[in-house]
Amino acid sequence: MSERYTATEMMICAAAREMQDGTTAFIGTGIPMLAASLAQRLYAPTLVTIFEFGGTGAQLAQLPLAVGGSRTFHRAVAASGICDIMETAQRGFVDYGFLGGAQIDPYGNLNTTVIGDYWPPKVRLPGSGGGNDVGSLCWETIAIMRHDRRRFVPKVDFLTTPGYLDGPGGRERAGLPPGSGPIRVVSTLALLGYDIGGTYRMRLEAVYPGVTVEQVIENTGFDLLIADEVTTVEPPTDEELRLLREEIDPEGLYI
Amino acid sequence: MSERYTATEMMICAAAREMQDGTTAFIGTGIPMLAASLAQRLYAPTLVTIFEFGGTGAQLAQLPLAVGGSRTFHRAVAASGICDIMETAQRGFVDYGFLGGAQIDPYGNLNTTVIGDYWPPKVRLPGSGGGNDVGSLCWETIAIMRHDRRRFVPKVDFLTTPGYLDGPGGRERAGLPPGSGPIRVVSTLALLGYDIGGTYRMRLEAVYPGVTVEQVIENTGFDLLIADEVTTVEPPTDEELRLLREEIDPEGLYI
Amino acid sequence: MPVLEEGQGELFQPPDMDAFREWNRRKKSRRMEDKLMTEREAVERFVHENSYIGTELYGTVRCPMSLAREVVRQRERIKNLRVAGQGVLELDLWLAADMVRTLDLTYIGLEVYGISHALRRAVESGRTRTAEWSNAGITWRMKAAAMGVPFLPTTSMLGTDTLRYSAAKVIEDPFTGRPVCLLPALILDVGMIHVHRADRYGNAQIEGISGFAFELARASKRLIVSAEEIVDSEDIRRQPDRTIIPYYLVDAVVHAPFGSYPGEMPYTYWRDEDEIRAWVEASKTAEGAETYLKRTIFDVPDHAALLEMIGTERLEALRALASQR
Amino acid sequence: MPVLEEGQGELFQPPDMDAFREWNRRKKSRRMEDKLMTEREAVERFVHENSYIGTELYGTVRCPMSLAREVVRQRERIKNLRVAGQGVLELDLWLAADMVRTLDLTYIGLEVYGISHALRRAVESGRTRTAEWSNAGITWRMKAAAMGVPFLPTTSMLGTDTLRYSAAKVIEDPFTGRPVCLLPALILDVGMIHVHRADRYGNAQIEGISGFAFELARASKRLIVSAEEIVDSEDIRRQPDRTIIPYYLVDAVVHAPFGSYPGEMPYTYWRDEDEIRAWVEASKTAEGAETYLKRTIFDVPDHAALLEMIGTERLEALRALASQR
Repeated sequence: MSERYTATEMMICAAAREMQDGTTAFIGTGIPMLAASLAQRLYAPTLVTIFEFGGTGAQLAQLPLAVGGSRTFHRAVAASGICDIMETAQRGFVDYGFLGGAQIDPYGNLNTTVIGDYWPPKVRLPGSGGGNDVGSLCWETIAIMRHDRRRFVPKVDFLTTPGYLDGPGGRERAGLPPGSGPIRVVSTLALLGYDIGGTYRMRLEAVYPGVTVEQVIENTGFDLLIADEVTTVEPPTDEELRLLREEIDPEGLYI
Repeated sequence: MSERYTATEMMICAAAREMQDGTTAFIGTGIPMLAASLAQRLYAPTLVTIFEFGGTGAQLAQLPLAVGGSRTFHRAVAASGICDIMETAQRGFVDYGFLGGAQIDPYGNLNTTVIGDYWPPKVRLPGSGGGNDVGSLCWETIAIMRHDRRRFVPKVDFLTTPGYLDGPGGRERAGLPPGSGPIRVVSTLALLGYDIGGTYRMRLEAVYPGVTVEQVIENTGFDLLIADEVTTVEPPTDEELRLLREEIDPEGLYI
Repeated sequence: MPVLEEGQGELFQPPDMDAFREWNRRKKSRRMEDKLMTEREAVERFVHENSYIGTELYGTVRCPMSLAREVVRQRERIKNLRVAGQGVLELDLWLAADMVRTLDLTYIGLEVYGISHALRRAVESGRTRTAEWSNAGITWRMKAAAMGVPFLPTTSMLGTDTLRYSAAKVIEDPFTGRPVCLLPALILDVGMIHVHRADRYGNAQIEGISGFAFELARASKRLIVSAEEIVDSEDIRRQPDRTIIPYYLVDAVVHAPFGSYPGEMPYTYWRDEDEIRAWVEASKTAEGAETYLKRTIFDVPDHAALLEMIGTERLEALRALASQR
Repeated sequence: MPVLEEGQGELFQPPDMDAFREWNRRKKSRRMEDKLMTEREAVERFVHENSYIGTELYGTVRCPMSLAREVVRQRERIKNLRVAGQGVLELDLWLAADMVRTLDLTYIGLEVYGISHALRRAVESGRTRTAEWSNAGITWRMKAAAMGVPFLPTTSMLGTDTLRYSAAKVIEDPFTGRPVCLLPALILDVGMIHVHRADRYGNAQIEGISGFAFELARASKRLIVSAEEIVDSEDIRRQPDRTIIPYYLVDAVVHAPFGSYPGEMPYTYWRDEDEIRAWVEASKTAEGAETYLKRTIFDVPDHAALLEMIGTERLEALRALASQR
C-alpha cells in the first residue's frame, strides 16, 4: 500500500463511499463515525445518522467520542432514547448499520463476545452491545474488519450478531426480518459482498490498490467466493485525506 | 332526603371522604373529579390525582371538563401520556380508581358497553374507555352509582370492567393482579362494601340520612349482604356544600 | 403454553409487522422534503375509501379537528372508513356523517354531556360494526406497532366480555405460568395528530401531556400532522429533546391555527363551550346532525373560512382563556 | 404455540411482577417527602450485599459517577453485587474493585480506548459470572418491568448464541405464526440515575437524549437520583412535560454537581480526557487499578473532596467546553 495513506484511512474512505444519500444509518463508535462524517461532507449530505442512545439527524460538527455523547445529538432533529431508536430499527426505518467484530464467518456472522469457550472464556470481549440489534433489525449491514486469518474464520467461536446464520433461509427460519442481512465487508485489504439469493457466502468484489486477490485469499480463513470481475478500489483522494486529517479527526484519535 | 342538599351532593361528599391522604387516585370525568377536588381541600391535601392521558399530581384549581384537558395537568409534577399512566397502574402504583356504569352486579362487575345483546345492541353505551384498565390494574376501586333495580342487577348484560368476576378466586384465576379489586360502592342511597375474603358479594354498610335499609334492598336487583351494624352516613357539612357549590362547581355542571 | 382464550371480535387490521417494515422501507422517504399542504390536499392524498384511520388526542383536547372536518367534507369520495376509536367530537362527526363501517371501540361519548347519540344511531342500526377494547388496550396495540413487535402483553382486559369481544388472545406466560393477555399490534393506514409546532418537514413538538401522539405517529403508515405554528427547522434543532415526531414519520404538514377548535389547545386557547353544546344539541337527531354538518362543514370551503365564520372576537376570547404554565 | 427455544443463561433476577406490584404498593410512599441526602447515606441505606443494581446512561455520558464511586468506597460492606450491564467507567470501577459476582452483560468496554481490562480479569478468572444480552434486549427487559408486564417480544437476538446464553425464550407468535423472542422483565433492586435538575422530593428532568432513564427509573425497586442542580418544585411544576422521573419513584436525591465527572454532562460540562486516559492506563493491571481506586476513592472522603482535588480551574475549563444547544 502506498505511503500516502494508511490502511485505516483507505478503509474509512471505502466505508464512506458505501453510504448513500437520503438514507438512514445506524452509527457506532469509531470508524463508522469517521466514515459518516466524511460521507456527509462529500457523498451523502442528507445521510441521516442514528445513534443508539437517542440522537437522530445530528449535524456531526465534531467527532463523537461516545455513542451517547452530546455530539451525537448536536442540532439533531430529535433527541430521544435507546428504546425509540431500537424500535425505529425494529419497525424497518433504518437502512444501514455498521458493525465490527473480533471474528467474522463466511455468512457474515460476527463474534464480539468471547474467544474460546463461553465459560470460562480465554478472552472476554466487550459483548454484543447494540451489535446484535443492528444485525437483527437494520435492513442492511456493513462490517468493518481488520483482514487476517484469525478474524476471517470458518466458524465464529461465539455467534454474537447474526449474518445469514447457517446460510440460505437461515434468518427467516430464525424469525429475523425477511429481506434483511449483511451486504458488505469493508476490510483492511478489500471490499467483499455476499452471494445474496444463492449460497449467501462471502464474495470478494474489489481489492485495494496494491493488494492482490491472492493476498486476500491467503488472509482469509475460509473459502471465499470470487467475483467474476474483481475490481480495484480507487485510493483515497487528496480531499478525502485532507478532510479526515484536518477536519474530522484532527487529534488523531482513530487515524 | 333533606332539601338542604341533593342526592348527588351527598354522593360526592361520601366519595370524597373515602379518599385517603398520601395515596394515588385514578380520576375519571365527572363525580370523581368533584370528589377529588373536595377531598384535596378538606380531607386529603396530599392526594395525588392521576389522569388517564398523562397528568400526575396536578393542583386542581379548576374543575377539569375532560380527562385530557389542561386542568388535569395544571402545575402537575409530571405531564406524560396514557401509556405511562396505565403502565404506572399496571406496575402497582395506583391505589384507588373510581368507576361508574350502567349496571353493576353482586361481585362489582360493571357494564358500560351495551344494554341487551352485544349484536345488535338495544342500547349502545360508550364502551370501556379506561374503565376496564382501572378495574384491572388499580389496587382498589370505588364505584359511583345511581341506585335502582335496573342498575343493581344479578348479572350484567355485558361484563365491561372486572369486579370479582364469578366470585372467590375469580380475579386470580383470570390472571388479574392478586390482592386487587372493588372495595366500595358509593350510590345515591348508601355506602356498600364487599365480603372480601368470604363470598366477595356486595354488602350494605351504611345508609344516607333519611334512607332505610329496606329502601336500599328494594332498589337493589339482587340479594344484598347486610352488615351486622348498618350505620348512617353523616350528611354533607356546610363547609362541604359551600366548597362544592362556590369553589368547585360554581357553574353547576354536575351539581 | 397453549392459547387459553381467544377473543371473538373481528381483527379489522392484521398485525403484519413484516409488511409494515417493508412499507416503512419503501414508502417513507428519509429526505427532509417540504410537506406543507392544505387540509384538503392532505386528506385527498392520503385518506381513501376503506382506509383504517385514527386521531389523537381526544375530541375536546388537542385534536386535529380541522382535519376531522375535512374528512367529512370529502364524504362523497371517502366511504366506509375503518376507525380506531376513543373519541368525542371527532368520531362523533364521522359517525353522524355515516362514514364509519367498522370501529375498534374503546370509548365514544360526549364527556360531561353524556352518551353519544351518533354512536347509538350508527351501532344500534347495525350500520357500524364494532370490536371492543379498553383505552390502554388500544393504545398498547398502537405501541406494539410503534415498537415493531406483533403484540404486547398486559394484565388488563382479562376475565371480561371486553376481552371476549376483542381480538386479543390469552396465553400462559412462559416465565411465570400466569395467564396474560396478548394485544395484537395495530397498524393504522392514516394517523392524524395536532401539535403546537412543526417545521415544514414534519418535525413536531407538543406542550403538556403527550396523550398517545408518540405511539400513534409510529403506528401509522401515513401520518398527517397539523400544527398551530409552522416554525423554522432551527427552532426544532435547538431543542431536539422536545421532538415527539421526527420528520420521516410524516407525510403531510398542515398549518392549522385553532386546529383543535372547538376543543382546547393547552397553553394556547380554551374550548368553545357554546359550540360544543351546539353539537350536543344538534346531534340528538340524525336530521339535526346533518344540518349542523351542512352549516359548519359542507357549506364552508375550508378551515380558514370556518374561523372567519366564528369570528376573530370569539377566537381571541378563547385565546385569553388559555391555560397557564 | 410451544416454547421453541430457551436460552441457557442464568436468570439472575426473576420477572415476578406480582411481587413488584406488591413492593410498589407497600414500600413506595406517595407523599412528597424530603429525600435530599449525601451519596454516602443514599448508598448506605439502599445498596446492600447481593443487591441487583444498575446505572444509566453510560460511563462517559451523564452517568451517576459520584454514586458509582461511593459504591466502591463502601466495598467492605457491599460485596457480591449483581449488575445489569452496559457500561464504561462505572462498571469498570466495580469490576476492578472485584465487587461484581454476576453480570447481565451487554457491552463493557472503554469505547475509543478499546476493550476493558477489568472485565477480562473478572470474567476470565471465573470470579464474575455472566449472561448475555443485546443493548436493546436488556433495555427492553427494563421496559417490560416499567410497563408492569412479565416480558416483551422482539425480533432481535433470534438465531444467535447471544440468545442461547441469555435467559430469553422463543415462542411462535400466536397472531402471525412466526418465531419471536420473549425477554423476561428485569426488576432492579437499586437503580441510579444522574440528571440535570431535580427537586428535593425527586421529580427529575433531563436535557438532551434520555438514554434509558425512563425505563430504568420505573424498573427499580429503589431509585437514587443524583442531580447537577436541586431546584424548587415550582420550577418542575412550571414545565411538568419535562419530568422524566416523578418523585414517587425516587428514594434518595443527591446533590452532585459534576456528578458525571470524568464523563460529560450535555450542555453543562465536557469530559475530562486526561482523567479518562489515566483510568485506561491504570486499569491495565490489577495493581494499577487498585492504586487508582485508592487515590481517587478510598483516600478521598466524598465527592466534594474529589472535586477539590481536581481543582476549580480544571473543572471550570470543562464547563467552558460544554456542548451548546
